[in-house]
Amino acid sequence: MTLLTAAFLTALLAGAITAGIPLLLAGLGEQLSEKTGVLNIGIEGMMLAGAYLGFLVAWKTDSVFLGFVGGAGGGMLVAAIMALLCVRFGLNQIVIGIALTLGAEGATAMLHYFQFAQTYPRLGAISSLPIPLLADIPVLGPALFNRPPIVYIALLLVAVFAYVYRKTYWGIALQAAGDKPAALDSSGVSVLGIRSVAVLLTGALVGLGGGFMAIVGAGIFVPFMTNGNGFIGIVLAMLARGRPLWVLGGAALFGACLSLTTALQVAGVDIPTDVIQMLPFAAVMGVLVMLGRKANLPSALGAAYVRGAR
Amino acid sequence: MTLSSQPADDAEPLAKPIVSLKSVTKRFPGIVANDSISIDFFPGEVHVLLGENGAGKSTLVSMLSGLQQPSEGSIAVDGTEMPIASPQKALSLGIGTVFQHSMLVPSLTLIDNVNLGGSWWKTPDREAIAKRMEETALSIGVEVNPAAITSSLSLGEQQQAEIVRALMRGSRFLILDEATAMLTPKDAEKLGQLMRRLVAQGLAVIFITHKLNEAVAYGDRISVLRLGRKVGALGPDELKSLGPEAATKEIIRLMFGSNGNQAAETTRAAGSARPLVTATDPLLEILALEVDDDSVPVTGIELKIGAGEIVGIAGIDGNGQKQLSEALAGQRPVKNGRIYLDGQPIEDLPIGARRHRGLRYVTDDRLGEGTVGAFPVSINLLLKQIGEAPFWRSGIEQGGAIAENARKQVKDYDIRTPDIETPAGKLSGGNIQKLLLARELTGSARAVIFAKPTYGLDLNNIAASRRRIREAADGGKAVIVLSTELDELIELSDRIAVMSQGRIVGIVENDGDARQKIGEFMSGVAA
Amino acid sequence: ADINSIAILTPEQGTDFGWNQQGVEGAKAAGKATGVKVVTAENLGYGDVRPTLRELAEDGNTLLIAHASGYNTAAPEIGAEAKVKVAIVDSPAAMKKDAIVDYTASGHAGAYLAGHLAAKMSRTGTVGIVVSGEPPSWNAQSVAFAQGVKAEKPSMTIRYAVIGPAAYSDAAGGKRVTESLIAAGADIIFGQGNGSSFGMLQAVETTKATDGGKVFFIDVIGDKTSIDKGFLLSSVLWNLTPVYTAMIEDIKADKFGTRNYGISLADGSVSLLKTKQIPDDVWKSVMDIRDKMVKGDLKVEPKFDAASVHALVSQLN
Amino acid sequence: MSVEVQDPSADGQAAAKNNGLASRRLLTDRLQLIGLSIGPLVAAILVASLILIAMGVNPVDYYTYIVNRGLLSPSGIEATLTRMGPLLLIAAGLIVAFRAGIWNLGGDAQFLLGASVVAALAPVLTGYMPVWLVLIVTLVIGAIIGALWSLVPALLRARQGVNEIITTMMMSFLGISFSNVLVKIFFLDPATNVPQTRTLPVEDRLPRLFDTTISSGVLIGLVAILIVHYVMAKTAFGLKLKIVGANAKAAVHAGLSVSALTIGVFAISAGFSGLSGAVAVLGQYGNVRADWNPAYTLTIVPLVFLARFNGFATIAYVFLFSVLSIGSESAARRLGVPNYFTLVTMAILLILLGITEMLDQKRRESRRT
Ligand SMILES: Nc1ncnc2c1ncn2[C@@H]1O[C@H](COP(=O)(O)OP(=O)(O)OP(=O)(O)O)[C@@H](O)[C@H]1O
Ligand SMILES: Nc1ncnc2c1ncn2[C@@H]1O[C@H](COP(=O)(O)OP(=O)(O)OP(=O)(O)O)[C@@H](O)[C@H]1O
Ligand SMILES: [Mg+2]
Ligand SMILES: [Mg+2]
Repeated sequence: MTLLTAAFLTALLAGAITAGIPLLLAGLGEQLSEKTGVLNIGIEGMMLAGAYLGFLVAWKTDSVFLGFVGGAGGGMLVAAIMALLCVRFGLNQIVIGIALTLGAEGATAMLHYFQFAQTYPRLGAISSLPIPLLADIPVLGPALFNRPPIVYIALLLVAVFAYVYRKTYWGIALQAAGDKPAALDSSGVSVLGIRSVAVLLTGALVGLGGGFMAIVGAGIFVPFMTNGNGFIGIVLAMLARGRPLWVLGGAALFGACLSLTTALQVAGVDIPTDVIQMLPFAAVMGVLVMLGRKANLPSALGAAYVRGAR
Repeated sequence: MTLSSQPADDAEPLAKPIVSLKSVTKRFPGIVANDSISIDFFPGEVHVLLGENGAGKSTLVSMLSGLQQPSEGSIAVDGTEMPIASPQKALSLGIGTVFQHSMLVPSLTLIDNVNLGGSWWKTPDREAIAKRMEETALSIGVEVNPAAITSSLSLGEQQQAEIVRALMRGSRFLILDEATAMLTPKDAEKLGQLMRRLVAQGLAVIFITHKLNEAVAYGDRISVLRLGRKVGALGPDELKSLGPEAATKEIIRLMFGSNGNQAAETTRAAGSARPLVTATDPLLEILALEVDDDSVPVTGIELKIGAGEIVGIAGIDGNGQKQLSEALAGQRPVKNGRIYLDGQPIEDLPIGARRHRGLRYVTDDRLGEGTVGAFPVSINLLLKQIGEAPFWRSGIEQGGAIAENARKQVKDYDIRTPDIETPAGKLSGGNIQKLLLARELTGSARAVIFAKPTYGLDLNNIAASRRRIREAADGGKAVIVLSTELDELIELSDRIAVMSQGRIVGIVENDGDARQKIGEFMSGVAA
Repeated sequence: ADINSIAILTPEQGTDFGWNQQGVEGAKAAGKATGVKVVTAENLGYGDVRPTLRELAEDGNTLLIAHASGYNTAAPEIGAEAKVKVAIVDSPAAMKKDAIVDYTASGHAGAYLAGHLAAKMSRTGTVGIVVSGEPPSWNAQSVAFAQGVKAEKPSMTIRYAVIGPAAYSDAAGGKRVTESLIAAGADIIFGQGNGSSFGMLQAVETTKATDGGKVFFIDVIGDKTSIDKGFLLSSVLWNLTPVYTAMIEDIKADKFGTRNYGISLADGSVSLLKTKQIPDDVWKSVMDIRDKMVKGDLKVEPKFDAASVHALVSQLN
Repeated sequence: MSVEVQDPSADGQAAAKNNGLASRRLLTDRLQLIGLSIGPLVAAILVASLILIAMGVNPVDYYTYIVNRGLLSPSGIEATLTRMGPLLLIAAGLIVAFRAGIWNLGGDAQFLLGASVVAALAPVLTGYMPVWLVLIVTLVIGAIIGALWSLVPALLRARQGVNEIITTMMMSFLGISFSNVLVKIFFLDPATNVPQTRTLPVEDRLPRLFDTTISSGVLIGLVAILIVHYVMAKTAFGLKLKIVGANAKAAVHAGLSVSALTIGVFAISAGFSGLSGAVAVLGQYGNVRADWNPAYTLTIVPLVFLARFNGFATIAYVFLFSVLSIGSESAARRLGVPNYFTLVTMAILLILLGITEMLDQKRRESRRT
């Protein structure tokens, strides 16, 4: 039986997208925080909280939509702590980010232990929304254009953020908050306000990514299920240097490599998974070595803003 | 004529003050920056604030613009007391500020910097803003390129853009904190005329400057601060009746007390006292120097400087002075050409080796690169000698030697610091400059490059710095002074080179009509 | 010798319907059967267990069951140091009188039967194996399953995929890889993983086979019947109770360390789960094969290394 | 991005010199200081207690077990000290890097590769040379391997200014997989089914201290961190690194070779991580299993920040962390609390320590004259 069937290729492509969407959302979220000068190391924790709460709500209410709302809410909950401690009170962002990740890991694992460890509830299939005409394209159609609406929304967010960053007053304010907060402040815009909103939205985006992972990606919540996706999101955001489209590219690269791993194995090519796992990182390193791109991070990244401090 | 410390300005017109400070005190940990200050600001007047570095001028501004809150006292706007709780509040009251230190976002275009305060959900009409910006600029006789990324502009251009932005915000109360510091004399004059036009339209303007001639020329009213207190004021009538000469004298007396006059005198007198040095064998020789740069590449620099000679380099800011001085110091690669020091080529040597040969560079970026702000004064004094004996032995710090060196330098150069362990960043600008001078001028210096040596300093500190420069030359060193202030160069230099767009367009002897010749070179008349 | 209490150490929480739960429950049942107290130390991770081993030894536990292949260096060392008996996995050669025993549990015989079952039940002619990692006991089952499939029907296609190295909790990865295998034609998935196996199960529940029919799941070690939604075909069940019971009795009889332990079809410690998805005739024919194996007429040798798995699945295709 | 941290010791000295403080003020200062160091611990315990009570567990029992196990029982404190060894080495490397303003976040791979190579070599080398020499040689090799793994990020940062957070994290993901490849394919112990390296016999490992189970790795760690502290505080080299970290432009202006120093910092920092891996293998584990990754770096990073890069404070925090991690596993087991709770406790403690650090900073600021 030949392996290169349309169905298999579709599954690979769909799998790449399913694996890439949480990375995309994590990367977009981190990018938003970083733009305003907040180095958000806690997104792994926000993602996990989103996965837990997203799953819980989707399962309890039997509504996928509410599940995603719950996922975004779960991420925002953790982000609210970060906004309070790091933005308002100026605590060290690295310390708090790591603390929040550890805390979310522990808390969600415990909640899982008490709630689900005997039953492991799973969600049913998620209904998809075919896009007329496009969904009929072979392979590409079903993998890309016959998916749950959340997939389109996530992809649309790339355009939304690209627009916001370039075209709106808010986008300008975001960049100013990260590059020269004092200038923003003296123009009458609250730096702490802009940053708090950005961190909360980061929580929502990243939580949505976690929710996606639990609701669409796995259909279940298990402890530690985000598996370092948040940290890859941080790398994607930094590589993207403020451009949402680059986050999409990075997420696509990682998703594609995961599917490639599966494809090669299923085809019986005997390459250790560890080697294939190295591919996306090796590729990015190779590009960095060849291009030697300067960092170009916001100059106030990681520093708390205090009005009038000198 | 009487000058009380709380002048009632009795004969004051019918106009009511727009903003009044009522016994405003501002304390910072360990310091009273403003001590019970009361001042009224009237519409239709340019109100000049004068005072030494650290006198508390900018602190006053920060309270008026909502960045700081008074510790005591209150502020009244249009006669009603009203806390200016945030910058937003200040802007909504029509108080527009051009701060002493740039408040533009470097990574944004000027258009977007104008847009900073817009409603978040809206999309700016960038074209319209650009147009309005150009018009506003034109109305004050300057030119801006609204689409330029801020960081690509010189500090002077940035300051102009900030003034334009403040005007575009429709302020009726405009604060300009040392707005002319970065401008060429010509542009400063334009700004002065603009202030006059604005107050003619009924605005109130606060103008802070260290240049007394500007104060006297454009001000309607002058308040003088010293050590946080208001120590005197000159009303419009007094200013008029005194005339520029006498007013300046009076101001100096107010600012510095009795010794102020001396400072000012030395400043003015010393220039002509220096005998012109006739070039001997050049000590520092620059041949066909080329330096790469994205914005202002430097080409064809030829200069020979003899021992004991001071060569000034004039030019509008951003014409390659920075690139040239960095290339000479070794902080920037030389693309082509030669630099000889004592007859030896040094253009390929690293910074440290050039220093060992006797080349010194007093940077104008005192906090950015000249010092490490968080580190103690004692270490900053040795920043370029780390690891050298006797301060380090086998790489181990010798606390005693370091402290001894610091105490000596602090004394010799009159660096005012609470302690040699005080972080350098906590010093005032003038004292940081003295620290740099101490570091660069001690030891076996042969040639010294001074970049904008008196920028931002008050009269006393200016005098001290200029004295050091002259002493260096008198001690047989070759000296280059890069400055945007023509007066300074004329006072100090033996010869003056004019730089424009990365080239030296002319060199003149500093004689009677140097000023005019330089002006011709700068404006491109004499090519 | 006297024995009052034993302890079992597991890398993850004993609530995974799999390896960890089987270890904990087996030990508890063995303790109950022999009147010995059982201490459980769960969720210790795969890192530094030496402190826990030492403490459990100090607490007076006679036997420490180190229930993870990652513990098989530390446990014998601490056993020797603290003079307690230890039981480890995946190291049969380490056996030492009065000190160390091995219980390399392998469900390979059961997996072989599961292979037969899968081949009989498959409509599409393709079955899939999904694993979240490649530890020895899973390799043995993967190989045996593939052999069983081929023995039943040589024309069968077998697809094999690892989610990723150490992806034990990657439920989303489990689902994704399983879906790919289903798309590649598999209508029966033999899945091995801890947290990730629930993702595999969810994929089976929500994805149709290429022929439009149902996909079935064959699980390992534990019994997920209680949480099944009608897609669980079978499971290679392990029962470690007899293993641990035998250890305790051997200690009592001063014979500890003279033999290793294992699970087998013969004593029922390895068995195939019968669900109502399996037609009786199919079940009967599988059980016939089981009987042959128990009698010794049919031998299946376990292969524990990943290379064997890879060689087998690529050669089979 | 800037790391702005003040050296508390230098600060204290300056403060003491600056003002002839009244003794009463000194006393309140002391009290404040004690309050600031004990306070967060107490607060963290209180917050965690509430959660324990909600789970139906007596918090007093829980904390008694932690203290008994992590601190008071002989084998517990031995375990605590042993655990500190590799952690202190990682901390030493992080202090050097962070002081110089370099974000080496690739410690996990540097640790693992050092560990894997050492684990593969040491058992073989014992056949050719005396054990003490094997230990020395492999410790050095571990450090070199770690340093080598940082070479690409170091060169990229030094030559092209490529941000090292990205490159070290990339190299970390890459190196973790690479270490697995090495163990599974090249360093495999043929005598076992389990993919792991050969095992160094217990008697060939780093000697234990006195008559205990404490690995001498903790001594190596302590010595390393004290050396780092001294170098940073007292030497020209340390000062150069601090200048690069505090103001890179000033470093260029002062004629320091920033790129050479940068590469040096990477090598030292990553070398310590590699050494940590070697110490973990030679002192505790004896071998490396495939897929093993204790991921120490991320736990140590916040501790080093909280210690404000001060060596002594770092030792204290690493000690606290080790007591907690050894003790809480025991307490959780005895009280039937899922071990996940340790993570929650750790998070609460970090947050409260972070708050304390901020309050302390404010206190210093307001006192400075
Ligand atoms: N954050 C701070 N906290 C406390 N004191 C400070 C702080 N920053 C600066 N200072 C004090 O402020 C003074 C310098 O203020 P400022 O930078 O305005 O100096 P300056 O006006 O340039 O002075 P100079 O006349 O020497 O040029 C110093 O005396 C210093 O001790
Ligand atoms: N944020 C601050 N924290 C602590 N001290 C401050 C702060 N801002 C100003 N000061 C102090 O207030 C005093 C007045 O400073 P200010 O900047 O108002 O002086 P200035 O008159 O504007 O000087 P310059 O002419 O150099 O601009 C200085 O001694 C400085 O130490
Ligand atoms: Mg000022
Ligand atoms: Mg100043």
